[in-house]
Amino acid sequence: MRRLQPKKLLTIITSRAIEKMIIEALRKRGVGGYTVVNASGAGASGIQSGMLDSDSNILIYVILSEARLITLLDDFDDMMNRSYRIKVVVTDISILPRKGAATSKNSVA
Amino acid sequence: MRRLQPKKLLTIITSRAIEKMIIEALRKRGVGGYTVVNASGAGASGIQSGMLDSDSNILIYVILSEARLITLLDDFDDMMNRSYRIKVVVTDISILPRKGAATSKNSVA
Amino acid sequence: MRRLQPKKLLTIITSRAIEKMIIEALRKRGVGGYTVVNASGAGASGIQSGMLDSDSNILIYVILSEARLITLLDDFDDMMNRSYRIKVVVTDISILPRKGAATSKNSVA
Amino acid sequence: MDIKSFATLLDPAVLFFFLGIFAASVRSNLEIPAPIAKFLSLYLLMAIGIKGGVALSVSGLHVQMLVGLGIALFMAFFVPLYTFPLLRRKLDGFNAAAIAATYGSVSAVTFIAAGQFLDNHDVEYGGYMAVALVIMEAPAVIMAVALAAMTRASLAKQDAGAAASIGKNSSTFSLRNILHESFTDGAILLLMGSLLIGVIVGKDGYQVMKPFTGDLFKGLLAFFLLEMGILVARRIREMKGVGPFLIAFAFCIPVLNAVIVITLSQLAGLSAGDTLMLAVLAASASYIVVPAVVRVAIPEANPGLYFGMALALTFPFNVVLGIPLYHQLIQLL
Amino acid sequence: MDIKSFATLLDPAVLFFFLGIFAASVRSNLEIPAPIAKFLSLYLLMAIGIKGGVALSVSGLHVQMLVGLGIALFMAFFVPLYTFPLLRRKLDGFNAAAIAATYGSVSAVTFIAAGQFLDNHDVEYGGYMAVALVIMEAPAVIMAVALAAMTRASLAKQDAGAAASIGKNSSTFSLRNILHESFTDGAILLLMGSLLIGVIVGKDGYQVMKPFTGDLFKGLLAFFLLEMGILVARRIREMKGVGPFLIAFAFCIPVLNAVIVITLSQLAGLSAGDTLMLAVLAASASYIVVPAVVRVAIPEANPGLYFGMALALTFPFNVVLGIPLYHQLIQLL
Amino acid sequence: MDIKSFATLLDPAVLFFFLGIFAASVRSNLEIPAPIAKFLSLYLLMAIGIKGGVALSVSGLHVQMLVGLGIALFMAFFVPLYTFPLLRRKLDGFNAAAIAATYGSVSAVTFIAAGQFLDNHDVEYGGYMAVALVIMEAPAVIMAVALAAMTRASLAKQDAGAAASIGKNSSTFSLRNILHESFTDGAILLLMGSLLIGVIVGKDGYQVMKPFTGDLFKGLLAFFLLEMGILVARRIREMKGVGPFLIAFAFCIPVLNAVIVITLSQLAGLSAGDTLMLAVLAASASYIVVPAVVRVAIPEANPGLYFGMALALTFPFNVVLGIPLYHQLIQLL
Ligand SMILES: Nc1ncnc2c1ncn2[C@@H]1O[C@H](COP(=O)(O)O)[C@@H](O)[C@H]1O
Ligand SMILES: Nc1ncnc2c1ncn2[C@@H]1O[C@H](COP(=O)(O)O)[C@@H](O)[C@H]1O
Ligand SMILES: Nc1ncnc2c1ncn2[C@@H]1O[C@H](COP(=O)(O)O)[C@@H](O)[C@H]1O
Ligand code: NA
Ligand code: NA
Ligand code: NA
Repeated sequence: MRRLQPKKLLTIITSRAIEKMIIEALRKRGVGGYTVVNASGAGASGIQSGMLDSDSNILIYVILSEARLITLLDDFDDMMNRSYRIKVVVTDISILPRKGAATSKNSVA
Repeated sequence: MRRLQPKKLLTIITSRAIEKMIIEALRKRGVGGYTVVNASGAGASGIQSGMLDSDSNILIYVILSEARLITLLDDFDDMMNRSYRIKVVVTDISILPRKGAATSKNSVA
Repeated sequence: MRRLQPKKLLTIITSRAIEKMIIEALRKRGVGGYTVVNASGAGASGIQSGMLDSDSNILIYVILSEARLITLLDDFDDMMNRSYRIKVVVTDISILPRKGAATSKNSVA
Repeated sequence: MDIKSFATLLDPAVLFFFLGIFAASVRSNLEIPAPIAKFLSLYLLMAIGIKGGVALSVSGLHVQMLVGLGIALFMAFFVPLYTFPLLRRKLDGFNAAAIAATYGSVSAVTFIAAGQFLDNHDVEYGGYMAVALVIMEAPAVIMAVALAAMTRASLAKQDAGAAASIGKNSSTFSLRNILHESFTDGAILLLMGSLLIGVIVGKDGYQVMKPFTGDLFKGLLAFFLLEMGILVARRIREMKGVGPFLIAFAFCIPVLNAVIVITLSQLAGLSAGDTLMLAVLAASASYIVVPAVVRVAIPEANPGLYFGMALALTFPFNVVLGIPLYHQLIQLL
Repeated sequence: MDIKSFATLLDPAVLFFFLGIFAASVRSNLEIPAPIAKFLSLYLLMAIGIKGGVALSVSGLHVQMLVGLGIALFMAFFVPLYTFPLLRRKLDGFNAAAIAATYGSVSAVTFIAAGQFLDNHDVEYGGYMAVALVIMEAPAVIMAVALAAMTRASLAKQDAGAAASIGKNSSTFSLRNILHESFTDGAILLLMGSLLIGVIVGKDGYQVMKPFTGDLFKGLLAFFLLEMGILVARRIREMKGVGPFLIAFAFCIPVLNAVIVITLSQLAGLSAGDTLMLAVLAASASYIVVPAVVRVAIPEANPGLYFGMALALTFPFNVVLGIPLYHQLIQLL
Repeated sequence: MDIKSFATLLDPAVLFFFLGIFAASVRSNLEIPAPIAKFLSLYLLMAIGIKGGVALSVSGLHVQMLVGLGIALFMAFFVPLYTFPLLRRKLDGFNAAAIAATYGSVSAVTFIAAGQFLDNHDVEYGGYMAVALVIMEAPAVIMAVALAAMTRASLAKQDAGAAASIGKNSSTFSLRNILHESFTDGAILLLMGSLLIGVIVGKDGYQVMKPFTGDLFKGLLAFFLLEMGILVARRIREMKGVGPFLIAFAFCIPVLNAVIVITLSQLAGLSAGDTLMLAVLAASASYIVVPAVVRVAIPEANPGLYFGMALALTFPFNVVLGIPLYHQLIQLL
């Protein structure tokens, strides 16, 4: 069996209105792969019911290498400094690499 | 760059009918921030297609400190003892702290 | 309080068209519990807007033991060898075990 | 049984129900998006509520109505009362209480199917039937929760060690809580609200709503029944732990309930239309409102049982066979 | 104030708005699925756009129209200009700018409620009102963003250390960006596009769309207002940081804006219907388009304030009290 | 080409398609919620299915119908057969097979656009066209899967090492599997089912469905085409790996297919309406059903190619230029 590869999962929780901005930030760093899920929620700025476009949250998931993560964190740090309301979460994960991709020593088996 | 802060991610998977109860439990412990996603699924109690209100699942995500997590786990433990069908998942995560928030020694860079 | 139990979270990101195949693969290995979330996204094969059935992504979450995970990874490895476009992500998690379930030594408290 | 009764099965909406069953049987990936299915179920409630309210505003109050509602209320209390001990022979108290609640309560979609059946047969029924639908929802739940609390208490006596947490539980779900959960349930509230709005706006005010709540009714119902067919067939395939006893229960109790209602209604001199609607209400089992409330109020019960039986067995039975059967029975009496 | 004005509250759509408020007040779980709510808001924009466009294609251009649009444009610039300094007395520049943008801009649903009110009273209004709705959206946002940029610049002077990142920010959101965000906002674009399509297809081409955009209008509006009622009541409960000053602002500024418009319109000799529509536009505050744009353009402002006030206070005020009140005022003058 | 043919572009539904293209071109955030888009595509299938079925129940079976269906079936087999070797010159066997399947199969929305075009021109076409739509779906997929299996086998010969896993693969996707996937695909099943239901209920039974499936058709189609416009424009922007050869393919093959059908149909003496519908079916490429099946059956192929070409190039080409062009050709012959 192919070995698992250690990666990072970047999860951004934010308002739907900010989505375009985040995707743009990813693109600028050459990240073209991401997954988006609609969400509702609550936080410091009140309830986000998800009913209106001005009132909806999203979760953006990006699987990436640690090196790429670091450059992206700079961008999100900058956005947060400029008061954008985003939650930036990083999780350690492993992935099953694509056929032909280099394998790491880290394995589940 | 701001340093990453270690946190816990509490994920609750349950039926839509139980949502109000969970949010109430969070509120009682002073947790006002959470994110909710609609889901379908299957488990011991059969398929949850998501089509009817009686037949839908949700995922509730809460980012919190370990200290707060422990008190909440007590509540969910109690709910599970009373036979509520909830899945309670804890994941180690790091977050990019808000402007001015205390930083930890743990850093990705 | 009940102690937390270490488990694995298997997350599959793929196209809606592949969902049936994945669920079938889970069933064959005796896994009857899973949670599915609708998603959109982008990747090597372009934008998946979520608007058409041919154009939608899903996230499938499975909480399982490491032993079961290993057998499943074999199946997904095989699918990836046969060129199926799936992202297979593994995360270390802990869960609050059900009433009466065996507890591990690993505890959050 | 004459053939005309079953001609109802050629109603386009019912045909789409069969299409849904067929689709899920051949494991098709046909599926209505979940938010649409939920919207359709709200739409149907709004439509029958407002239609019932307008009918009430025209008919006003009358004695037949009180009699009809009396029978409805009686059944809502009586059904859980007689089914609980029956179910206790095979099941623990929690599952018995949950199933009793499900069958004591009602299914709005079955009610709608009966209404369409009567429309197809040009038989009229009172607008107050929507009121019967509302008042039959809660009593069964309340009784079942009381029965479950008794079960919890008797278990606590047996097992003093668990008493603490159980005491906490029963205190958490007081009667007040249950009443609140039942009456503020979205489906009930929308139905009651639409009924009231129908009464307020009356026949004239209704005209502007009619293209939506009236003209589209059959088409949207067809879509909803398509999805219901899919759900039913999928559930049947996955049914676990529902043995012969519960299967027999799911098919016989509806008929028994209908027979009781038909007998009472005929004695009380209700019209054929009203009798059928009441019989169908009593025969139907709740798979939307009650299961959602019971998940919170009787968490010990297995939704696979009470939800599965109501949705996968009793609902299609009533829609396909029950309604024409009860109609025949009324004709015979 | 005579009673007939308030009879509008018996419009079924408005009654469903009250039902929504009631449902959320008793903490019911009643909820329209989110994608349906979003679809309904797109539907309403499409419907009023196409209807307005068809009306325009019939009426053609005329002088009254230019006068009316002139008043609309004036208010869109004037409202943020006079409310900003008012708000600055209690709030920082960012929140003041954001709230000024919200109140300078408009709410399509409030506009629709006014249109229904006039329909109920058999008062006509010009198709060009949909154009007024479009042109009042952007100016307030542009001004508010300029005001926020000034605030940013003056903060930067105070705190030279932060200058770098702030410089970056203001450069990121140039006027060009804001104009782009405002005019390409989905709601605006759909409204403008539908308006144009209405003009192109005209009265005849509209016939095929009418069963959808015309006949269903009231029913779908009722559903949407049901959800709006739920959102309003929930927000009121959760309102944080909105003190007496802002509450007074949320109720008084609409009336003030309406009074200004009514005065100007009467001087200009506009019809009663056009005057009411313009007054309601000026009185309304945006809770869909502007908050979405402001989140990007003035991230420092708290959505809890500008969104909360527009949605939970000013919107229900206008729908329930404001519209009949402004109508009375017009009658008196 | 006369102007009247292109007047179809002033159909409100087509105008909303352009609006969608415009919105995505200026990077607007306009978007129909995904579950609504999926519902609309189910609605359209249900509506054309039931309409076609009712038409069939009136017209009954006749010879022209068999001829028309014969041509449809021939094209469904012939198109993948002649396009595959063409595509192989530039592409590997998997992508060639997938694209051949896409173009051999059909697009229901293009079919609907052609129906609207004929309605606008008061030209009639047979109800059996919905049957043609159904029977043209599967053959191309089956052939393509066979071609892909051959490619897999020949690769396995070259690379004996990979034989094991490849053997497993081809065994997993037997013809039986593909047939099952194709015929149980939700879209096909809903279309076939609705067709059958239309035949069963006939003209009278249809009346109750008409306000939904008939009267709303244009309005809901407009909404769906708005979203399609957005999808098309976004895809065009993101198109990767589609070079001049494939672009030429996406525009020329539809015309060629249409010309073949028109020639055959004229020889067979089919009516102008039937001829256009068949030509459009042959010219259209599937972007909903086939891509979903091909993802499972030919995973080696890149959806960016087969899905992108069908959606972003061939679909808008047919809707905007193709349909009026084919209509002109028919008139000329
Ligand atoms: N790096 C990534 N991080 C998160 N999700 C991804 C990533 N790459 C691809 N995806 C998801 O996987 C789907 C298929 O990817 P692909 O096969 O690369 O086109 C995309 O539509 C995304 O939803
Ligand atoms: N502690 C938390 N855990 C999970 N999600 C959160 C948390 N706090 C905020 N959120 C999400 O982030 C969104 C914006 O939060 P805020 O900026 O605090 O209003 C909320 O609507 C939630 O969806
Ligand atoms: N092993 C699992 N992994 C992920 N989700 C699960 C698992 N088991 C159950 N679930 C989710 O939890 C819900 C309730 O499960 P249950 O109480 O076992 O019926 C299911 O409908 C799934 O959404
Ligand atoms: Na019952
Ligand atoms: Na305003
Ligand atoms: Na074709």
